[in-house]
Amino acid sequence: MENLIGLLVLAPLLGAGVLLCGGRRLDRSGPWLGTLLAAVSFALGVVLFADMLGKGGEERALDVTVFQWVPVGGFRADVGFHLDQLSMTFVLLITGVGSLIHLYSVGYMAHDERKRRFFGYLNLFLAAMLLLVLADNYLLLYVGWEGVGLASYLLIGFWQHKPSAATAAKKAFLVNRVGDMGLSIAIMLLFTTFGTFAFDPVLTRATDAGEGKLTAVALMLLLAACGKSAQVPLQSWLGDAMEGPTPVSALIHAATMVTAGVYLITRSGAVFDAAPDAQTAVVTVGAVTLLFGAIVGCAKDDIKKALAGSTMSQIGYMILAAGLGPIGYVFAIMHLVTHGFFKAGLFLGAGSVMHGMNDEVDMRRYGGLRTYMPVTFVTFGLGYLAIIGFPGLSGFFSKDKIIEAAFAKGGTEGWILGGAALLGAAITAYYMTRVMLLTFFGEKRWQPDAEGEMPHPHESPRTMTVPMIVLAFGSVFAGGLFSINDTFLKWLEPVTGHEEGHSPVSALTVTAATMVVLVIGVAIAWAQYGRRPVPVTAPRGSLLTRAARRDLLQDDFNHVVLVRGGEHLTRSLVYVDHSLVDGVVNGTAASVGGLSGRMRKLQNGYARSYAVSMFGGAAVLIAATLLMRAV
Amino acid sequence: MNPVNYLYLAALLFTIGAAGVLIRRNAIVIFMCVELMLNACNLAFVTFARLHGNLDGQIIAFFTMVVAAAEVVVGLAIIVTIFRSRHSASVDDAGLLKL
Amino acid sequence: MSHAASVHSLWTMSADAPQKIPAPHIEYAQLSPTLIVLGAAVLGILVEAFLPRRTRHPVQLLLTCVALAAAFAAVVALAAGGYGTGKAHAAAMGAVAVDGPALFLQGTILLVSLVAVFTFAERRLDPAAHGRPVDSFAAQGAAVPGGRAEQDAVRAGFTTTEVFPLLLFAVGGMLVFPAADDLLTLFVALEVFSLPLYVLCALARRKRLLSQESAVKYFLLGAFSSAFLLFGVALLYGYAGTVTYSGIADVVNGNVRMLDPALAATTGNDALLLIGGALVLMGLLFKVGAVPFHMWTPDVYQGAPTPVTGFMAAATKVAGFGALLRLLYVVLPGLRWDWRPVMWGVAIVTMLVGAIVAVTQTDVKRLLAYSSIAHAGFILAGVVATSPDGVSSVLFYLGAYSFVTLGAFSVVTLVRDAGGEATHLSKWAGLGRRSPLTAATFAVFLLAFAGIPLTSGFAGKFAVFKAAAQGGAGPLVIVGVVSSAIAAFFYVRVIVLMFFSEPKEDGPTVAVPSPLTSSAIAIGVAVTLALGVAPQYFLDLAGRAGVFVR
Amino acid sequence: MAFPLLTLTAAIPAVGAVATAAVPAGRRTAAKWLALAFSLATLALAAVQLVRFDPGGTSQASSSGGAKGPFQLTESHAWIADFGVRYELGVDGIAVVLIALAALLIPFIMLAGWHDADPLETRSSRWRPTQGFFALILMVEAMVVISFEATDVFLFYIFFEAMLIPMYFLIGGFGDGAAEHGEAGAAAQRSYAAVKFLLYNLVGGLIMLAAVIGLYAVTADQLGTGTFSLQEIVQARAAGKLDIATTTERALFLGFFFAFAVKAPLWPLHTWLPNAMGEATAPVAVLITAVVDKVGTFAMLRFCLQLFPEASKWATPVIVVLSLISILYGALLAVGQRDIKRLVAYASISHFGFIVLGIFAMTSQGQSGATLYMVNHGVSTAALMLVAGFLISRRGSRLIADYGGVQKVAPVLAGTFLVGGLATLSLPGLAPFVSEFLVLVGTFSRYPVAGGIATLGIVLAALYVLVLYQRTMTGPVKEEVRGMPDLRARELAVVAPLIALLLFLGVYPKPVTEILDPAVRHTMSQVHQADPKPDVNDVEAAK
Repeated sequence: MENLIGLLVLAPLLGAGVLLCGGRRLDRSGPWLGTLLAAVSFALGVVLFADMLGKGGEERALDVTVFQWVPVGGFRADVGFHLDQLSMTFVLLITGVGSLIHLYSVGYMAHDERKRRFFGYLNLFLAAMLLLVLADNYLLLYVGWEGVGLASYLLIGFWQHKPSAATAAKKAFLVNRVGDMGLSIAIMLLFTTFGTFAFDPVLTRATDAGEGKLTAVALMLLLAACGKSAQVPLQSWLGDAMEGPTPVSALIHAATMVTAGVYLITRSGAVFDAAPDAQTAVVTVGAVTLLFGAIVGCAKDDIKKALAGSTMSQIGYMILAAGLGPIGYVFAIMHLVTHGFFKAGLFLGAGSVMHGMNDEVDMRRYGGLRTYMPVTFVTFGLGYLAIIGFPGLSGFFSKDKIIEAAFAKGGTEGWILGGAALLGAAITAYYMTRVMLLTFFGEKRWQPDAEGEMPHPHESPRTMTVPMIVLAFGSVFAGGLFSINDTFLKWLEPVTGHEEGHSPVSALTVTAATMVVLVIGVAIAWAQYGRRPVPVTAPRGSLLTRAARRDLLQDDFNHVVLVRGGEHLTRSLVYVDHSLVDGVVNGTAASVGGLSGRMRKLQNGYARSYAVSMFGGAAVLIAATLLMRAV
Repeated sequence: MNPVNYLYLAALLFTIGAAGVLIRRNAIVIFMCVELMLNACNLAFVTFARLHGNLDGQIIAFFTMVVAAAEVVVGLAIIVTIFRSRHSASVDDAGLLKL
Repeated sequence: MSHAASVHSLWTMSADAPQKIPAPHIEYAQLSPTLIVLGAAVLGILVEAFLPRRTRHPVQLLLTCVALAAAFAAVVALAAGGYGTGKAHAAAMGAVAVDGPALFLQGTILLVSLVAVFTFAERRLDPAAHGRPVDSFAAQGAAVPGGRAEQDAVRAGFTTTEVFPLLLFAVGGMLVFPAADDLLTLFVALEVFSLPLYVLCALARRKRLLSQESAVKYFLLGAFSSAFLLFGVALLYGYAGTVTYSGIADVVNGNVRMLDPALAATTGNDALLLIGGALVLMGLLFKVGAVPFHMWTPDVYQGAPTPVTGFMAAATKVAGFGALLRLLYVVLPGLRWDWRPVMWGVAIVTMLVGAIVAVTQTDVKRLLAYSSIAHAGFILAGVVATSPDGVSSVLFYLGAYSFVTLGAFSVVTLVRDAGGEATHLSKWAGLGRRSPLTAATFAVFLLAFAGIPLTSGFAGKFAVFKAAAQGGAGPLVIVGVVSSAIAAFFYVRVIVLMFFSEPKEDGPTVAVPSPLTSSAIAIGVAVTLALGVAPQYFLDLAGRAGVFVR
Repeated sequence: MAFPLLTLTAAIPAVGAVATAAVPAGRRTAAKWLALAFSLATLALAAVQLVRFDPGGTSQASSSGGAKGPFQLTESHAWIADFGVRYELGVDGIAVVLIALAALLIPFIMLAGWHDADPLETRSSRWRPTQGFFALILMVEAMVVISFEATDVFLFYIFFEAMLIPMYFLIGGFGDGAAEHGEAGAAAQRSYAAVKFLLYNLVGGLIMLAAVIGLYAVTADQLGTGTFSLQEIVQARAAGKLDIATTTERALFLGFFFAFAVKAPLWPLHTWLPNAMGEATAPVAVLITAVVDKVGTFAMLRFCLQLFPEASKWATPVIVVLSLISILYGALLAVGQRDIKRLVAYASISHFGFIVLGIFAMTSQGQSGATLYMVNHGVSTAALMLVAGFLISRRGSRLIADYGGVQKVAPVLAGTFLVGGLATLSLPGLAPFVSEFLVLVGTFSRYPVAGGIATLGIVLAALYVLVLYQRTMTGPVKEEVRGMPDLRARELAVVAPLIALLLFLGVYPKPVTEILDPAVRHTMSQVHQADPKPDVNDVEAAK
């Protein structure tokens, strides 16, 4: 079994290698090869899963060290894997959703001449992501962490000829790098504190270290999570990342990669549990982001950006849950999984819509598509119901638990967090309804595209609809399945631990409140977009709307402070380098030259003045000699 | 008379010669000033020989004279050559080589 | 008047018994190098007088070469005979020392002169005048430049073969100069090698005005400085009552009791000693081109015929520093604490001024002149080390430096345009493109000047700085390093010009020399590299030659 | 006498240089192949060194006196006794790896610069730039190799300095044809760059010369005879026979360090590098930064730390600050560059900051990381710079703004460029990551603040690499770029092995670290430094 873990990672890696180096020969077969290898990976995951189910709860973890990676003095980093229930969950999600999206991409990218490379990148992503969740130490996790960042960079910028895509890719990588900096500092802190950064020794002995150190580690890990999971303040890249092809948005920027932050926090639970201050920071980030993302999601007219706001917001929920400690870890992961299903489904639906609408992304130019794309409409609709938490569907179960747990945090903090989560649920209902209404209902507001061609919406090919249908099943049933008998809780508990929260409000009250806010949200959206016609160009809107359209001005802040400031800094440094650092040297050279020029004048060609110099020299010589004697 | 006074005279002559080198423009005059300096040296040698009571100084004075004579030969030759090509014996006119 | 009476009695005594003057005991064998050279010089004069004009050049060349080689063989024989070490002593009644430093320097001077003779004899660089090959020297030195006499002389194919005997005389003086063991010999030797040099400077074939001007300047300033030197000798004589080095040293060290208390006014008078010493020093510093007595150097180096410049720059420096070393190490060691600070100052100023002023030079020969000034400063740093290591390092440096200099000036003779040698730096632009080999050779010399490792310049510089550092002159080493850095700048500038600048349309051509100049340059390069890569043998030689006889 | 393997490794390229230079003007191609053959022979010898080197063993008895030390394959002969100089060669783990790196890169450099020195027109029969170019490269290789091998300070110094000369001609004599101001302007800029290179390094070297002389004076004073033998000095100090006064030791250390800091280069002595790398052809730029500059950082480890351990510790705070400035300053300036090659140069300055930081962090991770960094930086910069050179040779411009959309027309070129760039920004999975992380960890465990600040460098690295890639490779295809050919077979043969090596060393650096580790431990013990202990120190035991 142990060897299969390595194969799990190796299969997509091999695919990436072959596809990227293979040359034109693989242009035709490449997509299918990539999909096949993703499926192989998934199959291996299932085998391992079956094997794991056959063992008792505590013995399920598998450890395997493949080889010594960097053995230097007291520093040892190995390439080793740790497969337990938590990673298993991720493996299945990643390979499962990943395979589906590979399949979807076969149709979606059919007409792209560089699709071979696209699948290579997708496989690369799968490999890196698997490495991330399977690593048995932080440094190897870091490799996967940056690896997914690279894949994300490559895929966001896949259509490189579009400057906006290239810029978005760069931005994503850079913002992620800031987070990565946090992760690497965290690893260094762990190393100096524990002398190692393997999960097992660190996590089992976490409490032996001082709280201050642990808080520092935890905060750095949080920074990393913020970068990867697009949490405030490092969330700005996610919206732009929608420049990438839609399957990418579905896989990387909705279902899997962006949830890596949640994985990191959950994985490092022992560290966070021993650093309450850091936990407070985590929940704050989560709460702020869930509202931030939701508000942004309300204002966007670009369907993918609206969904991206939603992703941010939903991950905010997860982070919030993870920050709650043992009462929340399981629910964070559960929401992560269900979110993986419905958000991927929603994105694939959006992709399907765009596919039929000549790549139009502005929802104000959609409308009334339900009859033209029935499968898309139904699967998207199920995803919609799941995300807003319609009773019985996946999102209902997972989100409800998080809101409950937030209240259970207790004290003022609990009320604030719970309130925020509830408010978030209302806004979610609002913006998702808005998306739904704008896209599938109302009159047609189709516009000709850049070439003046009117769109002819049509249902997508089978390769695209099948994954959507599968994901829709997940969106509908996953939550329910997980919640029956607390299956998911029992599955994960041996890894993450679990405590029952003691909520000041009963579970039933919370559910009721959730239902109420849901209805309110939907109702407002209906009032705004369902009952009256929607203008094709967006109205100016309130101050808040305008701010939300601009990602609550965060980008502007970044632009003014970081980009402009950075430009000024580099420009002035270039000047300093040229004039000051170089200037000192050149100045010295110039002054030697000047001195030389002046001394040269003494050599005026007159023999008599030479004689004067000699005479003076002799006088000085004599005087100096006498003086030496005198002293 | 105290022989030391001859030394003072020698120093004076030497200084006059040196000053002449520095002041005068004509190469011949300068050269004569150098000769004056050499002769000042001779005077000093002779005086010292007298003071020390040995002959070395006096012998040296003869050597000096010979050397000075040789110097005159070479010096005058050079000065005359440059005078013929420049029609001037002023050292200040010979200023092509400079800087 | 007791002492007046005693002086009188001296006179009367010698008048009474003139036949009793003992014949001086002269060790002819030990002086043979000098005697050979001077004898050959006299022969050379006879050749001038009696042989037909056509045959003079080859005969003179042969005579000179043979004489120099024979003299060198004599030096080697003396050294092999142990005169450099165990049998070292003052020959010729104490007038000339035969010891390690003397033999080493004489050997160096002879070798350098021999190579210099090759450049003197070069007759292929200038286009032949009226079908006859010409060398670098005026057809008729006495003729007015551009005048009728000159034209006639050129047409008649005159060449100034007198340069060879002149060179030999100068070499003879130079051989004695560092070996001189009393101040009178020092002075005479100085004049013997200076006077021919004055004449040689005036004998350029091209640019005769510059040549004559340089001669006048050199002569006047040289005479001026030798007057100072002579006055210094007089004062030292007054101080010690003798002009032999050992005698003066004895008095300085207090080994001689005052013969007559009445002489105390002069004998042992430290003011006389100090002033006299300073003046003699000044005369020697003038010859080696140390600041502030350096100002003749650039003008004379530029104006003199280039072979003469090369000879002068190499050999004079060797002879001058040899004499300086002997004076400081034999006569004045007891005064070390008086002259060392002064020499420190001179060394520092010399290094810095030489390096700094060179930065803005535009003429190759002037550039090399300032470079030689800077190098004089480096050598002075070794001189002030006041240790046997210091002596041997200076000896080594002189040997290394003289060949580099000679080689460099030889290359300068090759680069020519219509007006003769093209010494202006701008004309050297792109030389590396036109004549890579010539430029590369010059670059090797420049790098050696700059003290880049694997050249003799580096080994020499390292040796003197090492001696200086060990002798407690750390600051001198620092200044030396700083001025090396400045100096590197202008050496590099020339290399840049040669290799990285585009050649000019009307740029100079590189003349193809005869084997004479070629071998001079080749020897320069070979010695430069040999002394850079494997200096140990020569360091040993210099080390064994590091002790002066008293 | 043992087989003089080390001498031979240095002699082969030297002989090759002479042989190549002697090839007649008309036989350019023959000269190239000859040079390549010699460089490959050197590579083979370097490989033999690697094989013969025993990472675990301390030393065979050296022929001089059987002194045990960290050096192997030693050779020792009398050379200049008067200066206390011996011809002493020996390699430790660090040297043997760096020799291998140099020997490995040179053939690629030659291949990459295959046509860089072809004369535009046949001027005179004596003008043989091609022969010169390849001969000079071999000459540099010989000198670099012997610098790595020398265990005599003076011997090292000589080649450390002498190597400037061929480098100088390589920089000044050969350009990449990309000129903003026409051919004459390019020549002027190039010679300016060459002069600047030479003068900076010469001044550094001269200051070191003063220190070398000082070292001699000290040893001669105390040991009776002066010596430059690294081992002799180290052993004498250990035995208490040589006691260098504190101020003297510091002064000597500074003299040495200054030269190495110029060569490395460290802020603020770095300004020669952008000029030199910008004006030189790409292969020569690689030669500068990937091969020659490594001698500087290598010498810090071998000479500064081992000769002057106390002074090294004394100077550490300042050097750490300087290297931090280098890291950030180099990165920020790289962001601000408009010229591709200058950008890579500033990136290198940033990386050299990391290397120096690692060396002076005085932890085994830091020093191992730094030594590994030297190797990795060599390979990664070679990859990036050579591809950049191929790019520049196609368009005839170094300005970033002159490119755009290259990815579309030359995907392989763009792809390899990206891999080179990713290696430069230390992406995990590629070689530089391992070393950079080791440096950071090593620094962090002793100087947490410095380690934290240095981490900012990785963000900035991402910035300059990605901005460069974005501006040149992505976006709409520019008119001038259209029709640009993709990598040719020769070029791919240069880049592909380098990339493979980057991947291999990123995934499995153990073979290299195993050789480096004992040498680093030895150095650490010389400086009397031990790694800081972790707070929770029995973790491994508990595990």
